[in-house]
Amino acid sequence: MSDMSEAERLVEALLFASPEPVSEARIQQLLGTRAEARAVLARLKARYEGHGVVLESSRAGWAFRTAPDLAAELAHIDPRPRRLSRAALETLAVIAYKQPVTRAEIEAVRGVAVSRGVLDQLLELGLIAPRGHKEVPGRPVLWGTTPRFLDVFGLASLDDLPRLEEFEEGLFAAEGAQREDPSGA
Amino acid sequence: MSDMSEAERLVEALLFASPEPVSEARIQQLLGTRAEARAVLARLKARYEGHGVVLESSRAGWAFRTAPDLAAELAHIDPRPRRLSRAALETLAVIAYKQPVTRAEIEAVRGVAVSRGVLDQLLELGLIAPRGHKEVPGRPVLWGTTPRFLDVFGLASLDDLPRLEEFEEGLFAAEGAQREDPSGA
Amino acid sequence: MADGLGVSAAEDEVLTVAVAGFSGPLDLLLDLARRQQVDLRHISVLELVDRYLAWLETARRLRLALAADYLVTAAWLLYLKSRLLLPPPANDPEAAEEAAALRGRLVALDAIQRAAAWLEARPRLGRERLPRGMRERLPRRRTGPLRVELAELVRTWFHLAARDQRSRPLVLATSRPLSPEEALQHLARRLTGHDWHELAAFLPPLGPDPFARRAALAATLVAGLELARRGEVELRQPEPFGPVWLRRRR
Repeated sequence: MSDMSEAERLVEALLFASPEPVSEARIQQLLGTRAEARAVLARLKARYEGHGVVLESSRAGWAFRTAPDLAAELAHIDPRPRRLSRAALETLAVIAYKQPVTRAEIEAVRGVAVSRGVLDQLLELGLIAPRGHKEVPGRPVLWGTTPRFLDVFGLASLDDLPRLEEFEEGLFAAEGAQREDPSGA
Repeated sequence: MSDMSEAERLVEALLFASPEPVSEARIQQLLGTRAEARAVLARLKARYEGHGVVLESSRAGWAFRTAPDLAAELAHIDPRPRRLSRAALETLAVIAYKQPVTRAEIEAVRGVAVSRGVLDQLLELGLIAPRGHKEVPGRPVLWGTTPRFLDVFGLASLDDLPRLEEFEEGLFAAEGAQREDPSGA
Repeated sequence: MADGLGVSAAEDEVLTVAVAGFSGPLDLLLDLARRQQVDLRHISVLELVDRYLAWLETARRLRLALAADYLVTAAWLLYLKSRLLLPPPANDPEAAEEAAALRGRLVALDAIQRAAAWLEARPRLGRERLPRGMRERLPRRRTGPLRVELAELVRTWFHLAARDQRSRPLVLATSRPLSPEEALQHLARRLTGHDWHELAAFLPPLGPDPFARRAALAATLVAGLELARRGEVELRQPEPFGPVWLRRRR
């Protein structure tokens, strides 16, 4: 089924079994005078073009790698329920209550920078979406929540989001006193 | 350079990236309804015939391995000696042929006590595993071989083991002379 | 291998013991039996007993330390031999059965040893057949359901809002532009003599940030204009977009 030379077979096996990338010099050493490493590597690389595995060379040497375009499909599927990180939850809360809002405004409320990853995560989950640009220098993106956000949190509309005032003397006051002022009194 | 289908590329990449053999069921799961795992594996196996790396299958699953004929040239990659002692090999042979089998039964065949070390070594190598208890006084552990045993010794299934009678048959002299150390005679 | 040494003379047998080491009396018996060069199922047990005793005698002469079971086996073999040799009608049918059982055990052990040798000769994983050497880490795709609660979101917002009202967190400015007031003070301090100087020469020490530098330059220009308005300095710019020069008025 194959027209592979012995040299090519040997190099293929060597690169497959080696725990690290292999230098061309090392490959030439294995081949001895039987063949020229560079030529063998070129043939082998061409042979694997279009495969699910590709032959790559880097400064470290030559190695087989799975084709990058397959990474997503090969990903280990982790079916455990996901929770939002504290940063994501805070960011989402600011967007929900202050929308439409720029990243800088979110940062002002949270008091810390909002990493790109957090916004990406919320975007990917379909909880937020861009809502145009704010007409100030730099025209930053304005963020808002999506219908999916309402779905996920079981809200009929954004008006159903509890307002701070509604809780002012209730639950929150008690909780706040308890939480905010450990040094107090 | 290649006429590979996406399904074949995907299976190739998965098998390359997996340290352990992958079951056909797992491969079918990856492919979903796009293709039939068995057919894709057959094509892939044929494609690699004559290569320095070949596609193997056993009860343990499917895996790429270097072609056995290149062993001598690749010996330097992992120079750790992987010798099984004669006692370990004989014990393994008894377990392979007589499984499930108790330690006492192994000892009866070999005419000598089986040291704890030998069983530990085989266990540690993943070649044998307990298979319940024999319902006799003392309820001794029954031992059997694992899928890894098949993988390690390049057997598709236990049916690939020659029948024990084949080893018994024929005149000892002829076979024995062939097998024994040439320095003998 | 233990059974690999063809041995005929006593001296060679010493070698066998010393080099190979049998794994027990049955293994030794099998080795001796193989030397009869006949099918193990038809081996002469009498001859085998003699060979075993001869081997043991050699070992004893050479003061080799032997495990006790070799001697126990020797005693059993001697007894078996004596029963096998009884003439009819006194002969012992059980002795014949025991001899047959011994042959059976030798056949079984022989088969297992051959099976072990067959396994040993298989192209073994990690020896003749190598697995992929490199460990590739496949990415992880999280597919589980999103677990969130409205209460958690609301609580988070309330805490943020409360923090916003009561105590804004201290924000440390990493780079703050130079204010015109600061530029004015700085410029006033640095103005000595009555020579023309480029405006840029009056900038305070700045980091590498180009925006901070431009902001500081702008603030210093404003400061210069303010001083000119007060009649304390003169400014000029010989060419459009060129450097601005400044000197203290006489």
